[in-house]
Amino acid sequence: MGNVPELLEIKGIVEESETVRTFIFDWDFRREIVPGQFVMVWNFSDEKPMSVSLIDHKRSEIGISIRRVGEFTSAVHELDEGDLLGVRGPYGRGFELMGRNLILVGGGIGMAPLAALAEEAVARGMNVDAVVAARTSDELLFTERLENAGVNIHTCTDDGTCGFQGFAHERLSEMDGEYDMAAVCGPEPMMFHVKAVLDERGIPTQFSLERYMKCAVGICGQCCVDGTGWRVCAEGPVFWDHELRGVGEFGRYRRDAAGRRISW
Amino acid sequence: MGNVPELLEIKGIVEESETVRTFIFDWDFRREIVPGQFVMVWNFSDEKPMSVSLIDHKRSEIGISIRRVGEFTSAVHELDEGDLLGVRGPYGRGFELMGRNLILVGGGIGMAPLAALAEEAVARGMNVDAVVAARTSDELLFTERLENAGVNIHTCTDDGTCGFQGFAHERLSEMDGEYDMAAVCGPEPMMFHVKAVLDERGIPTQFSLERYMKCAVGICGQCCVDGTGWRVCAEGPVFWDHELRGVGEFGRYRRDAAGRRISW
Amino acid sequence: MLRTRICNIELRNPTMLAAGVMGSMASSLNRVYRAGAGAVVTKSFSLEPNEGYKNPTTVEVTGGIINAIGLSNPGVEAFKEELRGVDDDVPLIASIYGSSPEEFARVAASVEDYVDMIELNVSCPHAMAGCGASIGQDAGLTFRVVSAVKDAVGVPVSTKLTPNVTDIVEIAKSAEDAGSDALTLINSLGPGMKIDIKTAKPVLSNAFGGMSGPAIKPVAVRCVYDVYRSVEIPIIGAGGVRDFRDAVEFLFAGAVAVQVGTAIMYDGPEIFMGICRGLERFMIEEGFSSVDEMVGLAHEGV
Amino acid sequence: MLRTRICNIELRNPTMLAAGVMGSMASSLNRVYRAGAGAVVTKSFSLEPNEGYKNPTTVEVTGGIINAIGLSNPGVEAFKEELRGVDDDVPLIASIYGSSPEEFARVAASVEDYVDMIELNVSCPHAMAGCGASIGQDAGLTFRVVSAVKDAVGVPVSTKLTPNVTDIVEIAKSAEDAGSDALTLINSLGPGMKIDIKTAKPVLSNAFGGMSGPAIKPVAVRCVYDVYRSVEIPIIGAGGVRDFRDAVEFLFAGAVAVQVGTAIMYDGPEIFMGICRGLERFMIEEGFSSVDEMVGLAHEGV
Repeated sequence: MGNVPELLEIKGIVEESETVRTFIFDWDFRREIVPGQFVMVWNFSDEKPMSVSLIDHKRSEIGISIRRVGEFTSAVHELDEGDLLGVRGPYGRGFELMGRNLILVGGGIGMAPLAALAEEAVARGMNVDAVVAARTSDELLFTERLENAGVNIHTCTDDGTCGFQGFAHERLSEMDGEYDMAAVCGPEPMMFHVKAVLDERGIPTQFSLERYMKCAVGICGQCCVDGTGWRVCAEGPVFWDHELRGVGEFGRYRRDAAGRRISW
Repeated sequence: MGNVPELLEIKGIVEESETVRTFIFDWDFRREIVPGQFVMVWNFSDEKPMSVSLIDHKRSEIGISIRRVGEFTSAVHELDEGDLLGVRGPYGRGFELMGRNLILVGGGIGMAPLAALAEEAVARGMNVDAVVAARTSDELLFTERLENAGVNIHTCTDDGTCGFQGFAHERLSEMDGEYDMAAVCGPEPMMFHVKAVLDERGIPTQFSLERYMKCAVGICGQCCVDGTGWRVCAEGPVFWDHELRGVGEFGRYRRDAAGRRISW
Repeated sequence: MLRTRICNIELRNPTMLAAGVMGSMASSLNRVYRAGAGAVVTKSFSLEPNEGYKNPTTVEVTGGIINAIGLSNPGVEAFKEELRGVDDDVPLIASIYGSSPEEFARVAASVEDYVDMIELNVSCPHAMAGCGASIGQDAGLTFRVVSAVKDAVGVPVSTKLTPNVTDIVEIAKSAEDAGSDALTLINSLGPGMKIDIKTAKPVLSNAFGGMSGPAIKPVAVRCVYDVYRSVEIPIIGAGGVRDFRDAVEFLFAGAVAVQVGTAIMYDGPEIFMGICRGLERFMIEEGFSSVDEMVGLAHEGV
Repeated sequence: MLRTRICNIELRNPTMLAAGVMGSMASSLNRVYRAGAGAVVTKSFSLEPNEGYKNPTTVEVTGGIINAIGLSNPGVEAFKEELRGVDDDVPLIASIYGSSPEEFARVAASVEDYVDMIELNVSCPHAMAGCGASIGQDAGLTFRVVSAVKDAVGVPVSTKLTPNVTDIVEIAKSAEDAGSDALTLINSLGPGMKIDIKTAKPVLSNAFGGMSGPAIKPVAVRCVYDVYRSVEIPIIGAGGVRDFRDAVEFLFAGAVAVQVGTAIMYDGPEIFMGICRGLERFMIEEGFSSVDEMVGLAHEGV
């Protein structure tokens, strides 16, 4: 019966950028978490899905990275070490790793699950390249942490304030490494363009999708995607490129809390 | 969730006497049964506790022996091989075995759990003597089966039609073997007298009690005994002699379905 | 062997997706049908869009969950597009709700062309005032809602009732008297609540939520059994069905079909296939040749 | 730290043995008190002896049991002997039932000298016609029963209510209006039923039985929470308590004490000690110095 928020104390807070903080919790790894899975975070007023951005088996810690964008995230940013948050999960299907050479493409807060994945991949002896994209240099995330882990970072900003000036898929087009697989997370329009590039090069790729979540346990139907009807909370949030071929809404629209279609 | 009647097919029926039949069922011994435990038997009209009289691990069978005395038992006696009965359990605390030399004292249908116990004791290499008592020779139970198992049988009938003429405690008084323990089951007045004899000789003894049962899962309170308040279905039905010291009603009264005291 | 019919709708088997579960879009409804359901019921929708409650909307409890999603839906106009997207071969039941008989009738009339049946949700235990269980707890209001819908549409109508009443038989009879073609029994139980003990706060944002899952099955089976003795119209059973044994209990109690909802949390949509295969095997073993033969058997000789 | 009081009865801790569980004789009531309960409630008894229903009277379901024992008891005269046998230091609550206000009053009056409180069972879901829940489902009848008993006795009276009503708050208020000194919430749920699928027969001889056990806790907690907002008298919580966390939920919802019943099936009477130790540890960790501080906390800031 893990589908009840467990109250966890915030053990540490890392300022990742002006708008992003990582909240660290002790975690009992008898409940296994893999990169790409998410937890539901309850601040006693609202509850939202959050990717796990740090999985540290040695210290028995996990981290979730939250960007301040609205009421819920702002309220969580107000919290201090020692404060409590409700956490249930983990939920969903995470990333799989295969081959030796991995390319990651992350946009903005989309780097969160990829950071955890990168460390896992390095630990397994893989070579990891990462396109870390953001609108502007201040919003580039986890670059130091990933460099320390041994990841080859390629930054990319819309405004050119750091690294390549332009979009992630443009930066990606310039990279000619041989990759066994790719993992992508970021705003869906970005992923849509990145997918086109990777499809062309025939690189098997996993994408992490985000949808409005209610139950997170696979019944409410809120996060189902057209046209396969897959539940992002259960069959996802990570999907292979070939699976996304059946997901007609990918890159086109999502749904709001009422179930209305919202174009990207 | 074993507290639901499981429908078992009657695999065989053994005529033990004019009024007693043993009904054999296949049993999945992942649900362990030990001698002295009982099951609740449902004939789709009523449900009663019945001791297990046969526990055969090799053939994966159990047997319950039922004496025809009233509406329920008569209805069960009408059943044939292939018919169904509901069985839930086993319940309660069974017999424990210790030492090398065991004496059993069984009266009438009270021999049922002792028959299973005798075979278990012999299988463990114990020497087993048994006082098998009944009102008359036709009602002596399991003598052939126990002789085959290697038990030394001492029959005893009220009317002298077989073996010693008199009561079980009288027969017992004449036996001078050295016993490490005794196990007794039969009408409670009989057990009361037998207890006096065994107490005098200082032989540790277990008695199997019978009380009106409803839930059999330890909550309804119907089978609790004065003065300890033990539940015969949970702490019993088998009690050690020293435990019975606290059971003031032993040998004096039991209770009916309404909870009224009924003297023996 | 599993084929059956209810209100002249042919079903390949007697299982249905319950309302409120994976029923917000054509894609998921189609998926559940392909996974083995005999029919699918949409998530309840209404005239206007509704965002429902803030999260948390669901929390697990012993034997199931409690939820207060709050009837979120994009409104009937947007929902029509989903109904249109459901494959032609899928027996489709629209679950609708409203705050007045007239509103129920308007929603029903505007979708009847797209569906095989309409299920009236007069029993949601966590709806806003005037909707949901506040209707289904009142025999007179239930009667008026059913009557209004029956006047407005030609497709069969099933009324889904709440167990959270003193006497469900009374409500069932008034739905029947008003012309309901079938009954769906039961909606979620309670409601219940879960309080977090570290913070002393109710976990659900709505504090209360309807209980569903295996824990409510005994109550659901009793409601079906009880109502079966008092009405003539067919009953669709719902509440805690997780395997074929549960389905058999509902059929024996008097249901002609069973809905499956919360159990999808444990076993995914593939649960429908599992229930159907188990049911078929059971029928062969026990010598039943049709679902109809099983309906109401528990009433014989009682 | 666990000491508390209800209606001026001192309790060493806020746990009680629930009615109908190990409560038929002085010996078992004494035993449960020695095992750690703060008070004990007898099995319900009536003017005349009653054998109750034929077996099966109990069957397990997901998250608990359903039972229809049928209020078996030896009648008030025989039961007095049990009441006399309960040790002096045991806070003793007599659960009684009857088929009319006068009968309730007679039973109450004849035992009030032996007990610290009387609990009115107007809520047994499997009682014969005229007794049990048929009273507690009717606000007027409930009022009359409570009034009659209050006129007849001086000891405090708690009225135990059924959740199987459309609006438990209404019934609770009528009990309060009639002078009930406390409320016990809730009696068993449903009722529910279990059908054996090999024989198509209801397992319980009475077909229906009240659900109890962990599965009903969310409904019980909600009833306590809901009623707490509408009455002034203390509430004794009951329904699915199995560990100290459950007890805390009930206290936070508004109960001043909790009854434990079905969980004895899982853990034996020693469960009371376990709940009390857990509760004490929890209170120390969370900085509570008395049970009173916890009562109703879930209502703050909602």
